[in-house]
Amino acid sequence: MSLNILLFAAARDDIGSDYVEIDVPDDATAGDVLNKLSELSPFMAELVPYCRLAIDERYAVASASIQGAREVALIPPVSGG
Amino acid sequence: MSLNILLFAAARDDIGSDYVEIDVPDDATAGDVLNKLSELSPFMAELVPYCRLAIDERYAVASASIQGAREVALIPPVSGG
Amino acid sequence: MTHRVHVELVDNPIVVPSLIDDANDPDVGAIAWFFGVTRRNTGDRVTDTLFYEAHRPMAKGSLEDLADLAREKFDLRYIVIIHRLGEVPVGQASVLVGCSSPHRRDSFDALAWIMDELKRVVPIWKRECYADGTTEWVHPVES
Amino acid sequence: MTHRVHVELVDNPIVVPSLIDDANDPDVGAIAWFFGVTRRNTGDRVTDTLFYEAHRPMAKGSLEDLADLAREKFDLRYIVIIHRLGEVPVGQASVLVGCSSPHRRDSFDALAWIMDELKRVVPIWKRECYADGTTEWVHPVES
Repeated sequence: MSLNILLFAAARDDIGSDYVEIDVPDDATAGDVLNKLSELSPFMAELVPYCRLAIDERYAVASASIQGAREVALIPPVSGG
Repeated sequence: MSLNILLFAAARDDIGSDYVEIDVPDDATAGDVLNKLSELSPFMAELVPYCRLAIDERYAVASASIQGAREVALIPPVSGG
Repeated sequence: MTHRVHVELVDNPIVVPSLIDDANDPDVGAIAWFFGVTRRNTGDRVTDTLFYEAHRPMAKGSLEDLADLAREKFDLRYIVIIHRLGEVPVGQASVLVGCSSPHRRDSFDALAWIMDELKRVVPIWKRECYADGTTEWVHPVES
Repeated sequence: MTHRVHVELVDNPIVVPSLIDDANDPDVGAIAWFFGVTRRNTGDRVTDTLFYEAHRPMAKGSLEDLADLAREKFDLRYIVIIHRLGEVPVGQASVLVGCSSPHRRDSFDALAWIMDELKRVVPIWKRECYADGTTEWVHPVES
């Protein structure tokens, strides 16, 4: 299946877009998605291991299924405040 | 020597005046002054053991001399804030 | 007994909610506020301005969750969390957190806890714009 | 690098110094404020109003000493301590403490420390005026 992943901050700047479309198996997990995202560029290979995936605006564990997700977002290390 | 002691809060209300005049020896210490004050009334006998004496706007230890003091004040337990 | 929560993401300078009146509650004995402000110097680097970006709906929900958790952990009556997004120049506030409580310790502890958690979990990012013209996203990595 | 201290005893409602501007300093990353407010309920007693009295010159000096000590203990840029005297009705502030610092932890810790010390050493006393018409000086005795 094809999946749009929302991108933010340094990840968005590296990819050059607010989102990226990736292909994953129907039974893919959050961990599978992160692996796929880390293959997009040398920069992403460095950044993604420190990122979390958010499914429908909630942080997801690596084993979480992405089936039925309305929104998937890559959340780099945060720096608000 | 005769000494005016400034009074505050419950001590002032008990004595009915902003200050009280007591007689102490010329070489009296802060501790001697506190003892003298505790003899002024049954209420003062209860309150004074919890009070500190301030000499010239600084808390004084019991052994401090009151000679040369410009101002002596009885400081009941404080409750600002 | 009122429990009020005010959580907001804003794109302009933070307007401080009225300090006493909004938190007014006869059981309140303590009100504490924290302002996080853009600082010029970090180590030997000089900042001109910060730029904040967020996953807005997720950040709003995450701040609301924080406020709810804070009310469970501490005896609070009123919580305000406002985070500014976009450019925040040196000397201006990027974040405001306010609490009220019967006793001061709850407000002090809640302020510190909310700020620690906000910096740990809320999907907001800052980009440093240094005086030398370079810019850099801040993605702190736990060491 | 500026270090400013503002200590005041006032007989009327506390006017909050402007929150950002007065503490403005490009090395400031954190500003924290604490308001102590007259609370209605303490245990099962209902307070109508509080009345504060002070040894005024000693209290002013004692608050200035506290501000100086706080600047030695914590990395602070700006300290405000304002205590109101006389009658302070329920819902109004009797004390305001504000700090600014490069990092938030210093302001948080300084606020808590200043309030603890203020309640321990500054010659100010409050008299409770209860809703049942009785009044009582508060002279806390360490147990």
